[in-house]
Amino acid sequence: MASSKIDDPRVIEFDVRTDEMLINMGPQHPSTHGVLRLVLRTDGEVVSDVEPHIGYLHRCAEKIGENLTARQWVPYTDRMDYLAAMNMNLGWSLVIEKMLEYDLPERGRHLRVIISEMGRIASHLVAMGTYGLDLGSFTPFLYGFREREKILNLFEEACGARLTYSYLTPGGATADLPADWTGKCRQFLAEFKEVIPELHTLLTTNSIFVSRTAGIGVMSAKMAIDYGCTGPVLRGSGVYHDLRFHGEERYTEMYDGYVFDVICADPATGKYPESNYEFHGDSLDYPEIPRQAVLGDCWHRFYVRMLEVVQSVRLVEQAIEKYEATSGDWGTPIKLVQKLPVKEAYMETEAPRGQMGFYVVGNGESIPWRVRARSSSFCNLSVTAPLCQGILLADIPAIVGSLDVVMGEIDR
Amino acid sequence: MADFVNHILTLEDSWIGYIVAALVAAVLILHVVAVGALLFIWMERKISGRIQDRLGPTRVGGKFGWLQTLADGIKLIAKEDVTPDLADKFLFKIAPYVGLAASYAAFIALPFADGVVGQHVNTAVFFVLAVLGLEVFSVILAGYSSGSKWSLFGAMREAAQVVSYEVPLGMCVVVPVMICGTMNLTTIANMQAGFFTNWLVFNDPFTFLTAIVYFTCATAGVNRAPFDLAEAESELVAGFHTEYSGLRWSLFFMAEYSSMFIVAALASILFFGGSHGPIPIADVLGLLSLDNLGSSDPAFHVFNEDGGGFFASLNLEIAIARFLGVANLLLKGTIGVTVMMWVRWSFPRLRIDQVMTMCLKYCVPLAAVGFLGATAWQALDLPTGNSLMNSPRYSHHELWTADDSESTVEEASSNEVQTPHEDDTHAAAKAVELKTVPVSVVKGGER
Amino acid sequence: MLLIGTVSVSWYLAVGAVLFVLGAVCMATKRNLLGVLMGVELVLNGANMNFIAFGSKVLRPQGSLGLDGQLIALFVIVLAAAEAAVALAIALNFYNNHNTVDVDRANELNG
Amino acid sequence: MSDIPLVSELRLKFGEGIIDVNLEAIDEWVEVTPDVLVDVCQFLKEAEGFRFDMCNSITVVDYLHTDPKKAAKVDWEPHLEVVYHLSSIATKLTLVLKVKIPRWKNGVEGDLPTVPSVAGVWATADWHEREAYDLSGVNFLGHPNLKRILCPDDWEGYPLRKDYEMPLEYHGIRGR
Amino acid sequence: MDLFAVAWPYWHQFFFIIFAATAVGFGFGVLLSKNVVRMAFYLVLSLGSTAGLFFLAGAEFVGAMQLMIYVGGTLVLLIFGVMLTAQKDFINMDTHTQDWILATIVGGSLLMVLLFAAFGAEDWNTPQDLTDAKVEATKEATPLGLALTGIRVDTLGETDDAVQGGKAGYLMPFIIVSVHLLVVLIGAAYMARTKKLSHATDDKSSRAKLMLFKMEHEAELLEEETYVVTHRGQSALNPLDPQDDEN
Repeated sequence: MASSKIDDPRVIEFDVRTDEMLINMGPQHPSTHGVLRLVLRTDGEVVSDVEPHIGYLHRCAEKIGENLTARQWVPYTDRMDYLAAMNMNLGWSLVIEKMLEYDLPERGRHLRVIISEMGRIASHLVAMGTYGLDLGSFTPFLYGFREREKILNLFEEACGARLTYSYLTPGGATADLPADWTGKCRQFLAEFKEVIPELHTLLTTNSIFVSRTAGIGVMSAKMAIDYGCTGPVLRGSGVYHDLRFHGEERYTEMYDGYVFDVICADPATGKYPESNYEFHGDSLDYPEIPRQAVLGDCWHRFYVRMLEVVQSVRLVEQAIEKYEATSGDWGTPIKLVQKLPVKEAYMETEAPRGQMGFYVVGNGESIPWRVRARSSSFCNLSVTAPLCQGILLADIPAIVGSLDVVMGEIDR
Repeated sequence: MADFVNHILTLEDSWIGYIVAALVAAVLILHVVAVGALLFIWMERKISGRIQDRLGPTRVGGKFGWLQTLADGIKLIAKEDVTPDLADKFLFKIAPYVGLAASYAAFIALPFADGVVGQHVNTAVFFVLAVLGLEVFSVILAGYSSGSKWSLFGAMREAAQVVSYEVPLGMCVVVPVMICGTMNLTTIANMQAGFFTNWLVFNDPFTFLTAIVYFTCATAGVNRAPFDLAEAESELVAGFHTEYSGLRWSLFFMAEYSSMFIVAALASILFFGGSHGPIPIADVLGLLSLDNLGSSDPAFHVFNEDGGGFFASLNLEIAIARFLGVANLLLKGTIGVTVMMWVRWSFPRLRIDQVMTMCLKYCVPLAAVGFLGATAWQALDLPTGNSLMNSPRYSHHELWTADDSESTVEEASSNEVQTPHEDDTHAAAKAVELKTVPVSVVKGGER
Repeated sequence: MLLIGTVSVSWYLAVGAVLFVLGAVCMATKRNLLGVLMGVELVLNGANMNFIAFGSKVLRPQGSLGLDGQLIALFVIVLAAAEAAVALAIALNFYNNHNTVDVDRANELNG
Repeated sequence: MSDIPLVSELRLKFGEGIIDVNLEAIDEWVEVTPDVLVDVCQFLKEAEGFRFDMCNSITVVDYLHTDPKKAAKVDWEPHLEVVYHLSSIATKLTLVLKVKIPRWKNGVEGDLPTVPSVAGVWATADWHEREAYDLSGVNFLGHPNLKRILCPDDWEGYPLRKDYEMPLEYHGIRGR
Repeated sequence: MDLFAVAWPYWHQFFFIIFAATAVGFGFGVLLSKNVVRMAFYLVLSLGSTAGLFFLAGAEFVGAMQLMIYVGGTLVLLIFGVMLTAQKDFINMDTHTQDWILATIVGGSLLMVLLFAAFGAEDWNTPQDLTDAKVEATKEATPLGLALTGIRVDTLGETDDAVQGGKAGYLMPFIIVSVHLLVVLIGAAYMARTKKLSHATDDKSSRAKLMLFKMEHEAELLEEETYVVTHRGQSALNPLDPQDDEN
């Protein structure tokens, strides 16, 4: 190449000249979590540009919502984040209850905490396992699924389904928990707590895992907020924000009287809250943060999820006690053709993948005028393009996996 | 063998004997490759299943799913052999065979036990390494000819990786070669006969280090996790074999598993005593004295030619000893393969730049340290594993060489020391080299 | 003759000669710079064949070059590796500057 | 949850730009004209004590009754409402912004109504606006990359419009 | 049973024919193939067969080195080069007919000369008794290694000082070659590198960025372009616009 007389600021490195390649990652690709398609512009192994293409799972659930009653649309929320369908049900139930100004009896409130936090554990287990898979480690996936299956067994006992539950409905839940369910749940939690350190050994503290994730895909708190990232992705960047604490009153009152931490590193010290949670007499210490990790990188996003699982276990344990202490009604599901007022309501809940918002516009009929689902994965994924510039090809699964997207929720 | 076949057929020095002998050897090695691959794939499934808290295959072929791989193989044979439109058809079709041929050819020089080897090659160590290195062509050709960008990515990664890792691999291999003073794998193995303290891995701390580095580099050299960048499914779909299907695809796997076995067997020969177990059972039982290892005396052949039929000429004691040796090597190789599987199912995959860093920043310097350290250890004549246990290291004549070759070297070194030199530095360099290179050959008999 | 007689050094030399000529023709005719490079490799191999044949004690116990033949062949192999590295660097440089690997286009030193 | 001071501050700053404020609704909302939208958003994002730094969602609601009988009963003209749900991570407040626009620009069917893009204010609005454009047919002026996001590029029509009809066929696939 | 009674020396011959045929055949493949990747593949096979011939001639170490360095190293490097420059236009390049004619004539006559020389010397063409060849292929790796460090084992018996002095070993060439290799590798790495444009900016595509860059610096570039054109003749290319090659 002729020596340029212009002092070209773009000339940064000296290397063998290679030509640009445009490659399609997905929609059929092992590490795109379903049908995500990323168009990569690469120069050798270095990715210069990424453009996500979505919509391969689009079925316009919002349009369907304009043709069904509020109760009828519950199964459609199941199919959004199909890995945490209970939390989707919860979000939709809460927004309808907000619109109808319906207050849940206390037993129903604790039931919802049990179910939604169990859903969070189940979802984070898949996130953990598939992240291992993205980085080439197969075993954590199976470990995660083994535990998840136990949760699914419990859910199956409660509502009869293993993936799309439609259990929590506006007004309460379709049924109370079975008689000996809480005992089984306690047993599961006891078993599960033994497994958590194993999972940490397999991934969190594994040096190859750390070298693959620490310092990769670093997202500043400002960028995370700007791109609307929520949930563990936001907290992984050190933003202290959890709707279970900071959300609307109608949602936070569900957690009244519960003790748990928001898992988020203090940006000043980089420390996570102390683990003050005990089992078997030993305190469950969180693994050390590796030296290479930077706040907001893939490792921190993963770590936040792993610690949140522990908090969810805490919550479920408390909720079971509270649930058993109460008796009576767990809430009455609304009628199938419940008329909605001429009002509009928007509400967000803290789903495992971030803030899942539902917006309903009523027009006095039982069928809503407009339904809108604000998907957390949708916003989390939008940060892919700016994050994936000037990285190596192998970092793309690491970054996309750490965002933990579910295509059913993005494409809706 | 050839002579024996001719003898049985009552022919004098005929090509029939050679053909039959070659065929028998070829078929035996083919079985190691093919059946070994079947077995290893089954093992991989079973081991991964156990590691992941599940059962693995259970149905086909009885209780443990023995025949699962065979059933899958039959399914693969029945599958359509798809060739993409954009592919370079000729190269696309021939690439899997190149890989299989390369890893198959490496078995030619691999001694399964003392004297049980396809072809005696004097430079067997380098031959095996060199032929294994040819496997990279299959990957490059497959990647290039597939007409898919993912395949090309995989091929480029593999090429870069294999070529880089050959450097530390070669440096590690040189250490046993230097200590034993020969590149002949049979002799290297025979020199480690006796108790396990004779194994080169226990020779000194540096050989121990070298053995570890060798195994790491060998894992990288045959593209096993955590170095399986060329077929990293989460990044490159399936890397170089993305576009392959059916039998051709399974050939890649056969090549992969057989080269896994080769590097593991090479590790066991170079560092872990080869066909000699931790205790010299054959010697203890009186089947074959350690002193007679590698002897070219027909009395120590499995078949003695003067006998009549097959059984009459079978030298049973020697045959059992050889069989034990083969079992030993296969067992050690299988253990090595198992370790590779264990690693694969436990660790995530490294990134390509980390793989290269690993090679250049860690493996090469460590191999160099191991080499220099082992050299110094030999030169300074420090106590080695066998001297600690007071178990002698046997020196052995090579089966196919003239018996006086050993003395030639000895004579050479003694002569050389006395030869006056004009150039002092030249002489010093020679003296150092003299101390290091042939020393073990010279002293082989004493230790 | 070949089938009944035994192989002598001459036969090895003949193979070497054929490889040499093939390489030379390859160098002359190929327009791709890397093709020319491959021709060079063939030529070097043809030459190496001669050294090996002359150095072989198997083929000619008396009067063979002995070790020297093999040593020179070794040096040729090593130098060929160096040569390939440099030639490849030139090829890449040429490709970078001219966007082609056609040697017929390398004519800028023409008067 | 937004406070009265915010409303008065907004009125003071943007005057005519603030069309309506509803503090009785379940979620209080402020309606602004499209002209001042970007300025209002920029102000809200930076306003001391409020700092609406996150745009949760952008929704387009189509007010149109396709049934003439029902259309006669309602008190509104057909129009689109672009609803911005904002929240603040710093102060934990929430606010709803509304912009009313005609269903078609200048009443010409097929000519998309325009709203200034707020993608420059919140990066997340980029995808939300693309989705709104894709499904509801609103042209966000000044958007860096306004193309369909969920539907294929060659899809026709805007599915979340009330008068949308699924095409009979799309590339040989039966639609209805 | 005469047919069956063919003994060892003929095996040498048998393998010689196989290896020689593949070496020469794939050599022709290199010459005649138009596709540069196939050429590389044929070259691999040709050189591999040559290694076989080395083994056959008793030079086992050189044969293994041929496989390891030449085939496993140099040719991989070559294929890298092929892939780095593998654009559609350069994969297949036709040779001009006049080149073919000329090369065939010159090459043919050269071959005649060489073959004549090869079979001309009586000493070279005397068939040897190869019955004991198998045994004779002795440990040559150790003497080779010693020779490289300056110790000639095979000439120890030599009483003539002049001969022994002349065969003093190859330490010096060995060191020279080592240093040479090092220098060459560094030099090659230095030569092959080029300035690369960074693509990691927020622009959508680097093509667009190049356009933008060109627009911004139009005047300067124009000047530079004329400079390039005047000094490079017809093949001059604007460094920032690398697509207009007319091949």
